[in-house]
Amino acid sequence: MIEITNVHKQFNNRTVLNGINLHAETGNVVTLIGPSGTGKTTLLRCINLLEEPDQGTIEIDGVRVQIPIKNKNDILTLRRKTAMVFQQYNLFRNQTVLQNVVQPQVLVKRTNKQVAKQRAETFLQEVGMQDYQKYYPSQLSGGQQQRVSIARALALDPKVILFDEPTSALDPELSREVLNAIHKVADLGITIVLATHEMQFAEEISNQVVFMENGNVVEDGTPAEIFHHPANERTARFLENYRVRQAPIYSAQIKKFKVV
Amino acid sequence: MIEITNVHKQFNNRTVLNGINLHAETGNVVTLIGPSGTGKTTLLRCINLLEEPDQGTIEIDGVRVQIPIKNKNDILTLRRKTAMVFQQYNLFRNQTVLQNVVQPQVLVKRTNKQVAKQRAETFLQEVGMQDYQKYYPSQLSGGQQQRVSIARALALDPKVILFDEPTSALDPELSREVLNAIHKVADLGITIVLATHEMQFAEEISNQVVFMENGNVVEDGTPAEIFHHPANERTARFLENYRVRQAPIYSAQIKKFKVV
Amino acid sequence: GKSSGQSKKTYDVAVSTASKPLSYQENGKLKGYEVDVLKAVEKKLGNVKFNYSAVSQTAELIGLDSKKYDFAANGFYSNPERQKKYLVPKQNDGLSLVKVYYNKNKVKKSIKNLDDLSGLRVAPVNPNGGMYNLLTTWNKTNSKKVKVLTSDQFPLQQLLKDVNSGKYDALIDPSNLGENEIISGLKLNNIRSSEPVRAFPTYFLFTKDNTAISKRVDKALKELKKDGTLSKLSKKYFGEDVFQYKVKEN
Amino acid sequence: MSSHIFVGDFWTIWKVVPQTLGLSFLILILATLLGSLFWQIQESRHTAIKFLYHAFSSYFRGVPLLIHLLIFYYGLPIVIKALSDQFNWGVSTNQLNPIYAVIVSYTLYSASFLAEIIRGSFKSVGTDQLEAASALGYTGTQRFFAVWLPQALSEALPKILNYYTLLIRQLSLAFLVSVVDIFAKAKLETAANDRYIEAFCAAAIVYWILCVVLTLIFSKVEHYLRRYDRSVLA
Amino acid sequence: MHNFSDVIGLFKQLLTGLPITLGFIISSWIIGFSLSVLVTAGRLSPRRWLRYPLDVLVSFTRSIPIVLQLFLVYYGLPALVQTLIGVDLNDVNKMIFCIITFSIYYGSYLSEILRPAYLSVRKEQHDAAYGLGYTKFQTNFHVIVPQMFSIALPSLGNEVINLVHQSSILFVLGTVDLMGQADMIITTDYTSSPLLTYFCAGMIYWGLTIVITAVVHSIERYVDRYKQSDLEGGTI
Ligand SMILES: Nc1ncnc2c1ncn2[C@@H]1O[C@H](COP(=O)(O)OP(=O)(O)OP(=O)(O)O)[C@@H](O)[C@H]1O
Ligand SMILES: Nc1ncnc2c1ncn2[C@@H]1O[C@H](COP(=O)(O)OP(=O)(O)OP(=O)(O)O)[C@@H](O)[C@H]1O
Ligand SMILES: [Mg+2]
Ligand SMILES: [Mg+2]
Repeated sequence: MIEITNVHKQFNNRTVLNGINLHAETGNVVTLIGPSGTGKTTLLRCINLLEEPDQGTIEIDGVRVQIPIKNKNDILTLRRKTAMVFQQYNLFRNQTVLQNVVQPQVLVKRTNKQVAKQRAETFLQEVGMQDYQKYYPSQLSGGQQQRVSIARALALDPKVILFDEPTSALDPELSREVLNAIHKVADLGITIVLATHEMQFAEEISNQVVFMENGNVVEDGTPAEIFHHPANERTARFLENYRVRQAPIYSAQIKKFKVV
Repeated sequence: MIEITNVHKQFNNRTVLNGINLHAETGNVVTLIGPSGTGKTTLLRCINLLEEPDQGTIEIDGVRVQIPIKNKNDILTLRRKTAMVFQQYNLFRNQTVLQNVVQPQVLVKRTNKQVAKQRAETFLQEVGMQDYQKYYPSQLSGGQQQRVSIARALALDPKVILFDEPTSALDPELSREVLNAIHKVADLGITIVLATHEMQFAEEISNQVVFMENGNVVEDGTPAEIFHHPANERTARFLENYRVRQAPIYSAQIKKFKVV
Repeated sequence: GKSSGQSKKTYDVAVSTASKPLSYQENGKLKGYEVDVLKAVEKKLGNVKFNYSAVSQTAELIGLDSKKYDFAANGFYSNPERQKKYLVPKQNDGLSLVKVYYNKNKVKKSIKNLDDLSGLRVAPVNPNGGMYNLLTTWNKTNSKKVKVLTSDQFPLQQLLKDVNSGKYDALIDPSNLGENEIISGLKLNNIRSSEPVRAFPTYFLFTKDNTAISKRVDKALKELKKDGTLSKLSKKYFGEDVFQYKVKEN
Repeated sequence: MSSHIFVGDFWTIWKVVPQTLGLSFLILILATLLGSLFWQIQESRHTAIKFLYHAFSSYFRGVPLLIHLLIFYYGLPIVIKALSDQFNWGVSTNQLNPIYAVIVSYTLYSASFLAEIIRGSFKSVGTDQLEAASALGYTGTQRFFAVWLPQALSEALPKILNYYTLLIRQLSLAFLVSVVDIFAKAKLETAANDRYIEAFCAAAIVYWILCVVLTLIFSKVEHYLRRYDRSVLA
Repeated sequence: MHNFSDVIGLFKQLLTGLPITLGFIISSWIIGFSLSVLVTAGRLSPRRWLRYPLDVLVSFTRSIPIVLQLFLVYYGLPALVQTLIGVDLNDVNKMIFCIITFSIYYGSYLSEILRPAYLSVRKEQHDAAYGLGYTKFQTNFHVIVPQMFSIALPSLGNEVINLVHQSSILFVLGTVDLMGQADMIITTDYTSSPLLTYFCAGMIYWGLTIVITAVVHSIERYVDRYKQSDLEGGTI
C-alpha cells in the first residue's frame, strides 16, 4: 500500500509538486499521465526519496517517512521497499547483464551469491534476456536494456515498482512485451506506479489513473472514469488527442509465464 | 522526387539493407515502419549519404548518385537537397537557438546574415519557439529542441526532409504540434521521409507507407492499403498490435500558419 | 650533536655527493679529500663519531640552516655573510687555488689576473659556488669587468670540452676538482691553464650552536697541519701540497 | 628565518615573473600548434607516417625533459652549423642563445603531451554534432571551423591552460643552460648570503600566488566556455 | 669516438641505479595513490572543515616545484617533528623522506584527476544504485569508483610516467638512483662523456616508460571492456 500525503517540492523556487496526495492499494497499477514537465518523474523520484520533498509524508507498506526526515536510516528502509525502472534504464554500465541483476540482490538483500545467480537467471528468462547474460549494457538495444532493468528490479522482491516511461522509443511489438511483463508483475501482488505518455498503454495496463498538471493531481480514478468520463475539463482537453477505443487489445495477448 | 534503386548496406558483414527500392513523388509524406533494428534509420542515413551504401543509386530532385561515388562533390550537392531532423535532434550544443538556425543558412546557402536572421525568426515563430532565441539546446525540453531542429531544417529550403522518430518521448499534445508542423511542411511541396514506431501517427500523417523488415521493403502502399488491407501476412501480424481506427483525428486540428 | 651509547658524541656532517676529488661516492663508499680530513679529525679527537650525509651543495647549506647537520664540508670559502651566519673555524682544512682554463687558439694573451678575463666569453658559473662571488665582487671594485654567466651546476668535463671546442673562451674554477685529469684524459689539447689567480682557504662550516666542537676541530686541524697529515692528503688528492701557497687576500 | 631578507627576496624574485610567464606562454603556444599538427599526423592514413610519429612521440614522452634539454643544448648548434654551412647563412653557432635550446626541447616535449589532450578533445565532440553539420550540407572545412573546432576548443582550452602551470614549474630546469626563471632567481639570491630558507620560501610563495591566480582566471575562462552546458534542468 | 663495449659498460653501471628508482616509484605510487583516494573523498565530502584544508594542500603541492617540496620535507619535517613531539627523525633513511615527499605530492596531485573523473560519472548511475536501495558506500564502491577509474586511467598512466621522470630529481639529496648513478659516473670518471651518460640514462627511462605504457594500456583495455559499443562508426 502506498500513501502519499501533501508532498511539496520546489526546484530553484519553482514549485514542481504542489501538495500531492495519492493512495494506492496493494497490487494496483497506477499510471501517472499529464503534459510534459508536469512533475511525473519528480513524483516518482520523491516516492523513493531520490529527491527529498520539501514537505509531506510518504508511507509504503507500513514504513512511514515524514519530511523533514529525522532518522536517515528510514530512507534506506523505504528505498528497499521499492525498486525503480528508469526512463534511460540506468543499468550499471560497467557490469554485464548478469552482474546487474546479481549484485543488487547480494548487496541489498544479502542473498547468497549462488542463489542470487540462479534467481537472476530465472528473472532474465522471464523477460526473455537469458541469452544476453554476458553482454554489457552498451551492447544492447533500448528494449533489451529495459527488460534487464525490469529483471533487476524484480529480483529484489520489492513491494512497489516505479516505472518512468517504460515504452518510450519501443516499437509496438516490444511495447507489448513490456506490457506483458508489467502485467505479470502486478499479478504477483506488487504495486506499480508508472509514468507514461502513451494513453492507449495507460488504459490497457492500469486500474488507477492519475492525471497531473502543474504539480497538482487534477483527477484520480479508474481508467474508465478518466478516459471515458473525465470529470475535469482540463483532463478532457488533454485526452482529446487520444482516441479512446472500444476494447482493450493488449490484455488478450498476455503470454503465460512464471515468476519465481 | 526521390528514386532509390537497389540500395545495399552491410555493417561488419551483417546485411542491414538488402536491396531497397523506393519511389516517392514530390510532396509525398512517406513513413517507414517496421520492427526495431530493421534498418529504418540506416535507410534515412543512406538517403543523404551520411552512411555510404555498398551498392545502389539514389536520386533526389534530378541529382543522381551512383555507388561507388565517382565525384565527391555529388555528396554535397545531394545533401544540400535534403535536411535531416535527427531522433536526438542534434542541435549544435554550443550555439543558441537563433545561431542554430542562422548559421546553416549563412554557410550552406550563402544567405546574407541579416536576411538569415529574419528568416530564422520567422521559422522559429512557425514552430512556436520565437521566445527561446537566446537559449542553448541544453536548456530546452526534448519537444522544444525538436521544434528548433525542424526550423533549422526548413530554413535551408530543402527539397526533402528526413525525420527519424519525430514523436518518440513527446506527450500527445506536443505530438500533435509536431504533426501540425510536418503537415505544414508537406503543404509547401517538400517531400518528407519519416521513420516512426507510432502507427496512429503514421496513419494520420502519410500518403505513402513503407513497411520494412530485415532490410527489405515488405510492402509499400497508401495508408489505407497498409493499415486496412495489408497484402502481406507479416505486415498484418506486425500491425495486429495497432488498432486501426475509423477516421483520422489529427488532420482536423491543423492550425493555420504561414511559412515564408 | 648528541650523545650515543658509548658516551661518544655523535655529530651529523654533510659532505657533497659529487665533487671529486673533494668528496664523492664510488661503489657506495664515500671518498675524497674532505672525507679523509674529517676521518683524520675524528680519529684525533677520539671520543666523537661523525655521521656522514652525502647530498648536493645546496642541500648541505639548507641542512645547516635547518640544523639537520652540525657542520658541513665542501671546500667552502669564508666571507662576511658566512661568518655572520655560521661558525667558521680559524683553521682552514684546505686551500683552493683558482685557475683559469682557456682556449689557446681564441685567447692569444697569457692570463695572469682576473683583469685578463675581461672581454672573454667565460663559461657560466654556479651561483652557489665561490666563483660567482669572486667574479661579482671583482666587478664591483674594478673597471675591467668580467661578463658573468650563471647556470645550475654543470658537469665539469662538459665545460672543459666546451672551452676546448671554443664554445667558451675560458673557464674559471678552483683547480682542485680534477681539471688536469680531465684535460689529459680527454686529450683537450686546446686548453691551457693559468697560474693561480687566487688562493682561497677553505673551511668547514658549523652551525652557531656548535661552538665546543668547532673549537676542538679547530685544534685538531692545527695539529694535523703541523704533523703533515694534511699535506700528505693534499698530495694524494690534488697532486701537490696546496698548503705551500701563500694566501692572497683581496 | 629573517623576515626582511624574505621580503627582499620576494620582490627580487617577483621581477622575473613576467619573463617566466612569457617564455612558458611562448612554449605553450608553439607546443599547442605543434601538438595539433601531431594530432593530424596521427589521424593520417599512412601506416609508415603513423609509426614514425608513434616512435617519435614515445621518445619525447619517455625521456626526462632534463635530458632533452641537454641534447638540444648541444645538438641544436651542430644542426644549425650544418645548415649554415650548407646554405651559407654565416651564423656563428657558438653565440647561439641557449634560450633557443630551451624553446625547442620544451616545445617538442610538451607537444607530445598536448597532442593527446588535443586528440581527446576533438574526439569528445559527439559524432551527432558532426553528422548534423554534414546532413545540413556543410562542407568539410565549414564543419571543422563552425562546429568541430569551437566545441573541441572549449574542451581542450582548460586542459591546455592547466598544462601551462606545469610548464611554469618545469621551466626551473632551464637554469642548467643559464635561462633564469623564478627558482633560478631564488638561487641567485642565495649566492651572496646563503639564505636558502628565505629565498626558497619566497620562491614557493611566488609560485603559489601565480598558480592560484592563474587557476582562478582559467576557471573563469572554463566557466565561460562551457556556458552552453549549464542546463537549467540539471 | 666511444666504442660499443664502453657503452655497454655504461649501461651496466647505470642499471645498478634502476632498482632504487623502481623501488622508489612503486612505493611512492602505491602510497601516493592510496592517499589520493582519501584526499579525493575528503574534497568531495560536504564537510567544509575537511574540504578547505585539503583544497589548500592541493593548490600548494600543485604550484610548487617538486625540488622545493623535497627540501621542505627533508629539512622541515624533522625540525617540525622535533619541536612538536620531540622525536628525532634525523637518522631516518633519506629514501623515506623522498617517498614521503612524493607520496604527499601525488596524494594531492592525483586528486585533481580523480575528482573530476568521479564527478563525470553520470548521475543516473548514482540514481540507479540509490533507487535499488544501495547504501552510499555500496554505491561508491561497487558502481561509481569502477567507472571513475576507467575515466581517469589515461591521465593516471601519464602521471606514472611523470613520476618516473620526476624521480630523477632525487639526486639532489644524493640518492643513487638511475639519475644519481649517472651523476656519479660523470663526477668520478674524469673521461666520461656527460652527454652520452645522460643520453643512456634517458634510454633506460624511455624503456621504463614503454613498459609502463604497455601495462597501462592493457589495464585500460580490461577496465574499458564494457564500453565497446556495436553501434559506432558511420562515414559522417
Ligand atoms: N533537478 C532539477 N532542477 C531543476 N528543475 C528540475 C529538476 N528536475 C526537474 N525539474 C523541473 O521540474 C519540472 C517537472 O519535471 P519532471 O521531469 O518531473 O516532469 P515530467 O512530468 O516527468 O515531464 P516529462 O513528461 O517530459 O518527462 C520540469 O519543469 C523540470 O524543468
Ligand atoms: N554503425 C553501425 N555499425 C554496426 N551495426 C550497425 C550500425 N548502425 C546500425 N547497425 C545495425 O543495423 C541494424 C539496423 O539499425 P537501424 O538503426 O537502421 O534500425 P532501425 O530500424 O532504425 O531500428 P529502431 O526502430 O530501433 O530505431 C541494427 O541491427 C543495428 O545494430
Ligand atoms: Mg519525465
Ligand atoms: Mg532507428
